[in-house]
Amino acid sequence: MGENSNSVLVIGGGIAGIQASLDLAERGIKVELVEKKPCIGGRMAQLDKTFPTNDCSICILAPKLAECYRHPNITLHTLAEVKEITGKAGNFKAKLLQHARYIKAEECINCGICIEKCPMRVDDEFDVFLRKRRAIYIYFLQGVPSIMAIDPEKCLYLTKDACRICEKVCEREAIDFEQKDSEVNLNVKSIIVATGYEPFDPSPLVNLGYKHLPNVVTGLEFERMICASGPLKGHLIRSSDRKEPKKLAFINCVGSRDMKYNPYCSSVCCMYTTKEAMIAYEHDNSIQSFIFYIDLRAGGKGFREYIERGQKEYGIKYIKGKVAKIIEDDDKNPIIIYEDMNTSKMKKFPVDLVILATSMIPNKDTPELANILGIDLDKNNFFLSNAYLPLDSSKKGIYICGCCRGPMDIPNSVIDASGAAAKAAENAIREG
Amino acid sequence: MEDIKMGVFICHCGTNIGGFLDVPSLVEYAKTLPNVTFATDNLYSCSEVGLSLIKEKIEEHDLNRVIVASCTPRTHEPLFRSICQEAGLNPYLFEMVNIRDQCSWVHMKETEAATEKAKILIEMGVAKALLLQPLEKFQIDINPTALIIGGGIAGMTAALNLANQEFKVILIEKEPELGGLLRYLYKLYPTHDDASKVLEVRNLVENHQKIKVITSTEPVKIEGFIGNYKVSVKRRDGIYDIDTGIIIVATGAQVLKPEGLFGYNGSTIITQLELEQLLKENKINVKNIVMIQCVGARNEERRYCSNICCMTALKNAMLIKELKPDANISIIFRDIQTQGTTYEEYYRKAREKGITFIRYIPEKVPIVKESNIEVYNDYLNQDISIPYDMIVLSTPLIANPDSEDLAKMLKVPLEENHFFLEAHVKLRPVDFATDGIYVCGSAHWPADIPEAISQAYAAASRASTIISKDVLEVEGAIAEVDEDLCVGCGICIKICPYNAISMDDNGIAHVTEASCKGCGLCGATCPEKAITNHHFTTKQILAQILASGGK
Amino acid sequence: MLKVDFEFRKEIVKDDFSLNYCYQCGTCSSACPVALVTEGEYNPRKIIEESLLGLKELLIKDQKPNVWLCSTCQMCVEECPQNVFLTEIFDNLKNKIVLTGNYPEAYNVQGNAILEYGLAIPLTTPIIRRRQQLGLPSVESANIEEIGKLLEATNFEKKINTNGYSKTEKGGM
Amino acid sequence: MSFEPNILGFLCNWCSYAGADLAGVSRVQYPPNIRVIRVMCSGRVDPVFVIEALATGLDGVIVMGCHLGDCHYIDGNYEEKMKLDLLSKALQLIGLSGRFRLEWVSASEGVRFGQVVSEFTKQIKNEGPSPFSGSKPNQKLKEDLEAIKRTLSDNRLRTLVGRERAITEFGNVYEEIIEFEEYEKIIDDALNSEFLRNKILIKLEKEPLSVKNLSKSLSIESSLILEHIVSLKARNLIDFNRIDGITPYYHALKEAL
Repeated sequence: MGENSNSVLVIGGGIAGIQASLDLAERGIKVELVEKKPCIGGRMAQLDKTFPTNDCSICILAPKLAECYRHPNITLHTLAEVKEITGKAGNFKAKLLQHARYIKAEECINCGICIEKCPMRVDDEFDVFLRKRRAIYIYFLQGVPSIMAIDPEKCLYLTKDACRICEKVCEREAIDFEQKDSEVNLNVKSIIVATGYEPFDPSPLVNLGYKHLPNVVTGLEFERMICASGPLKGHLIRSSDRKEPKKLAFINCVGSRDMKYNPYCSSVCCMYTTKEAMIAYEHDNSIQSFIFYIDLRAGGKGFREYIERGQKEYGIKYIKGKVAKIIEDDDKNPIIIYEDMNTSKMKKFPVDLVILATSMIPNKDTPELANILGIDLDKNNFFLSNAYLPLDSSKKGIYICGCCRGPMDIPNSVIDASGAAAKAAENAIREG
Repeated sequence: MEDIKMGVFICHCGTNIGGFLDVPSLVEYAKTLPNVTFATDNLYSCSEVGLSLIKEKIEEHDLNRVIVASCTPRTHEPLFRSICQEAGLNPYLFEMVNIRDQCSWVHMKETEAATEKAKILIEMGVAKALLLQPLEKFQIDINPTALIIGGGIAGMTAALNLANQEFKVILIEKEPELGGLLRYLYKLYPTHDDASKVLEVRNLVENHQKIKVITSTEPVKIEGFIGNYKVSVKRRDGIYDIDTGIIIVATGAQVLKPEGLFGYNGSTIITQLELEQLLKENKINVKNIVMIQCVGARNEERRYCSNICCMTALKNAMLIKELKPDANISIIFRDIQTQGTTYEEYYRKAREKGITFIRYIPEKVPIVKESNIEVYNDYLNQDISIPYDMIVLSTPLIANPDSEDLAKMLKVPLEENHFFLEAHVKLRPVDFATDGIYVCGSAHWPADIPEAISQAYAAASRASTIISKDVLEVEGAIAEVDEDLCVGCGICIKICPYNAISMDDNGIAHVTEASCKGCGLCGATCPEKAITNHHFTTKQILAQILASGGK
Repeated sequence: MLKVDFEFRKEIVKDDFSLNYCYQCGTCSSACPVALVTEGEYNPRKIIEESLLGLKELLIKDQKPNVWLCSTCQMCVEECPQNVFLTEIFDNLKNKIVLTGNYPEAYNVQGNAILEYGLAIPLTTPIIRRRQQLGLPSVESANIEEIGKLLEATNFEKKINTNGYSKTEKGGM
Repeated sequence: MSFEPNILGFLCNWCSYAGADLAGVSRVQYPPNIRVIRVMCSGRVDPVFVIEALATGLDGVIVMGCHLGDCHYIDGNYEEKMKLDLLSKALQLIGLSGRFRLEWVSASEGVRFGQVVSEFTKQIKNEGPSPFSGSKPNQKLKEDLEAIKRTLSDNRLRTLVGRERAITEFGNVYEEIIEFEEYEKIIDDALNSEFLRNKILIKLEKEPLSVKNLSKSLSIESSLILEHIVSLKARNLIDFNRIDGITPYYHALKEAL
């Protein structure tokens, strides 16, 4: 690598990082796209559909993944992390840690024979632990690059010096246990940070029963449950008795707008619970959904109309009020205790499945990355941005976009990403 | 007709195909098909060895059609096409047959039937390949100029970014000066900076060498296509033409004047925008102030939420509190829209300042009496009465009335509330389906200053992907109108999602190559069957159909 | 029709500022055990909303909902996402009510017990016997004199009704 | 031997073909009766393609595209739906609608792709072999199918269906929006009359016939036949052939197929 006359480092291969990279690449600027996971795609790849159009998420994302992979101006660094940044705007030096994939990328054809034979079963992170994958795996079926990776923490050979079955069965001899973690050094003019978010773990809110009550799940878990390529193959059943739930309750603001957890609003939950309720109804018209909310936030284009449609066409009931307590009956049906504000009476409301709309929180390693980049965080640990220069970080030449600077939906992440690309291009040209 | 020599390469894909299909028999079968002069199998067609074999055989046998039967064209067609090109063959003379994802992998237990199916798939490929034609990618010259319509904060931000990227920018504004709605604001949320401070960007724009600002000017006619638009603008002294590569629409929106609503009178019952003026002039001298949200929004006539009025009300309420700490301010609202980190914190701060929030429901809207407002309080299920000296109505941003004309000129759509409709709500939020035209700010949807700024940068980025190129290469597999058959009914023009078809002076439809994406919609719909969709021609598809029946 | 009274709200806020933060999400009522058993007749959220609007008549005169039903279990405070100290606010409201004299009779009984024994619940013979049966240590009686001084300093005796609560009648069993 | 139908599928590149790929990667197993033609958008599938496929003796045809709203080309699949709804109606007239289906399959629905193909294969097995395959194709039905093909090739219906969305959603040149139901009725009427005209035309291409002959062989009232004869003559598609006694005979002006 070494010589980069005019390039930009993009950190994070979710939709924001992808959009920023594609814009820059089309603009004629070389891009070094760094992604921690084995494939690009990010959170959007985990979603079943997207509001307010109910577009199938992977359907609209996949062409972008392929474009990113093929673009001559984009170099993908998957399974890589930024470890050190020195220099200043116009002349940054980046040191990446390239984790070994243990796969010869040019040989692997994603045929999956190795997966079949691998004896190690591991919780699948992409499917939010709802199913097992193997120690050799493709991060997700439509993932890009569409090649395997070996999980060094789980692989029998790499941990216990046994097995090597994958090596024997691979017809392409694509397994390479000799690969080592390595260092990649890059010179770049500007940096775009697009590291996204992670979902809040609602376990501390014990009264809501997450992890204690089997039929209380999170929004992201529900996305995977209902997704046709997810662990249930799109057949919505609940884990306690494998029955099809007919009555769903969605609890908004779980961990959000809450001074004890995350004081901010996560921006997307009112909309995505509506979407999830709609998809559930589309799967099974006998499903009825109830959405508990504090304020129904639907300010985006077509959002209000979307909620109206949810009410009229999908029979979704919106109930004003936050839920503090969920218990269950003998059949493990969750019972929601809430105040019906129309009558001020307390209700015990049994449902079949509860979906918690958990907050978006900054990635765990955001503070570390902020340190490496030398940029500031806000009080919630998102990257700090300025109201009237929303894409600028606290350091010249480094731009932030998407959910790493605060919760936002996909269109806003895309807008941010393109915007950050414009800023990075401006910087690259002016400092060049 | 040219002498067709076809080469067929059948991939084992290791055992992925070879393990389930009888590949040698497929090769033998291929050899029996018309014009196949060469057929072979390949362990891995996509490997270096496989690819050089294809190249070698093209040269050796002088092949002018190539078929690879292997995996999916969605991932591998570009690779094989580029190999054909390297061997001197037009890449459109390549055809791919998917016998893995479509055959071996999905019929793993039926080797015989699957092999028979693979034969038919190959035969269909051959049938199509016989009719393939070389196509050329079109090259369009790009005028590296950006025209921005609208000189508010969005238009100015986009102009400045593009100019700083060293593109030539022309910024036209209907009003005599730049600044848009920002000119009428007092302080901005969430920082309470003076609007005039943010407006300082005006100087940078006006003095930038690369930016030409033309005020008191409106477009009257727009022609052309990506890279080559011609925009006629009207000024006081006549009509001028502007040549530009791209167009950014940043025409903003208007604040609804609530005539006839809640006793609006412009003195004691005013709008938030009018309140900004009073604040600017420090003319607030009343104690009880009530703000009503969603005035003229979220109703039958205007179903949408205007997104920015809650924050505006919170801001103005807090500013009043700063000036007059003993003022009693109530905000009658439906849902407080303060998404995200900063805005939610801002809402909490407003509560901290002692502002009273009262929720109402649309079935029972507040009633304005002489000195008090009566409203049904949803939280207590009771009517309550709030005294007032002044009422401030939060009205939505509404689309500019001239959006419709502009949309017609640009041939881009508006949504039901007359805001501009982007190409794709999720992934192309600032693009139009028509290439080379972009939108940002409140022309697209009510946006506050930070949002308008982000969008402006985004539009600038999208625009720069075009005007940074000298020439734009466009796909060869596009539509073409047979002028002899076209009767000028105009149906194709209406249904083309990309406005790629237009009527020429003779009443004949004409495809703008630069805009066509090759979806084929026009060809399947044309009543006269006057449109050829290259690479997916009717003849080619009929040949595939015929071959698919098997023998 | 109920009138919003900004001045009364300010009075309540002066006692406890956290009232301002409430955004009426209903978490408190959802968490409240008393709300559940009284089927919403007692409703902490409504008391807060009435406080925010300064609805003195409902809060002080009608006492709807009845603030005295709060069991001070603190579940609402525990769950409140905006850190509103509901029970503090309720205590302050109770104090305001007491000044009007319009409070439940039971508090007179308790108040007088405190005056007399320094305990809200006097040590009756059955309690003492039960403690002995369970092997619990005996309870030391409070220092009446010191308590008396405190109560005097806070004007306690004037705030509650002591008429008809003779010291000899009730105590000393 | 059991009947193994030949089924043709048109798949759009972006959703359904991707869904089929996913079925492959996931090793979803389905019957090998389907052969696929990839098109960029389901909107490329001219209804005539489906008819041609049935006419060649294929037992079933399925068109798959992105779910409504998901189209890679904005709304190509809406336009396609209009066209294929008309096709379904047309096929219903001759009892062949069971051999055709339109489905929306997304890129994440690999399993569903397999299910749809399996179901459709089963459906076609129930339908039995194509009336146009084998040694004795059904000639009468073939004529009817030819009439359907001409009906959907002719510009009258293509024009109507091509304008359907424009007129029902955005208004006609006078900016009046015609209700969808009303427009559908216009299309239905056009379909029925064009189908009958084409049937008459095909008969007359073979031999000169009188109104009475036509009425008998098509089992349709002679007054209706006469109406169409007049209009076909006005359009210069047929002419007097001879007068037999007092009965006029007509023949087609174009060559028979």
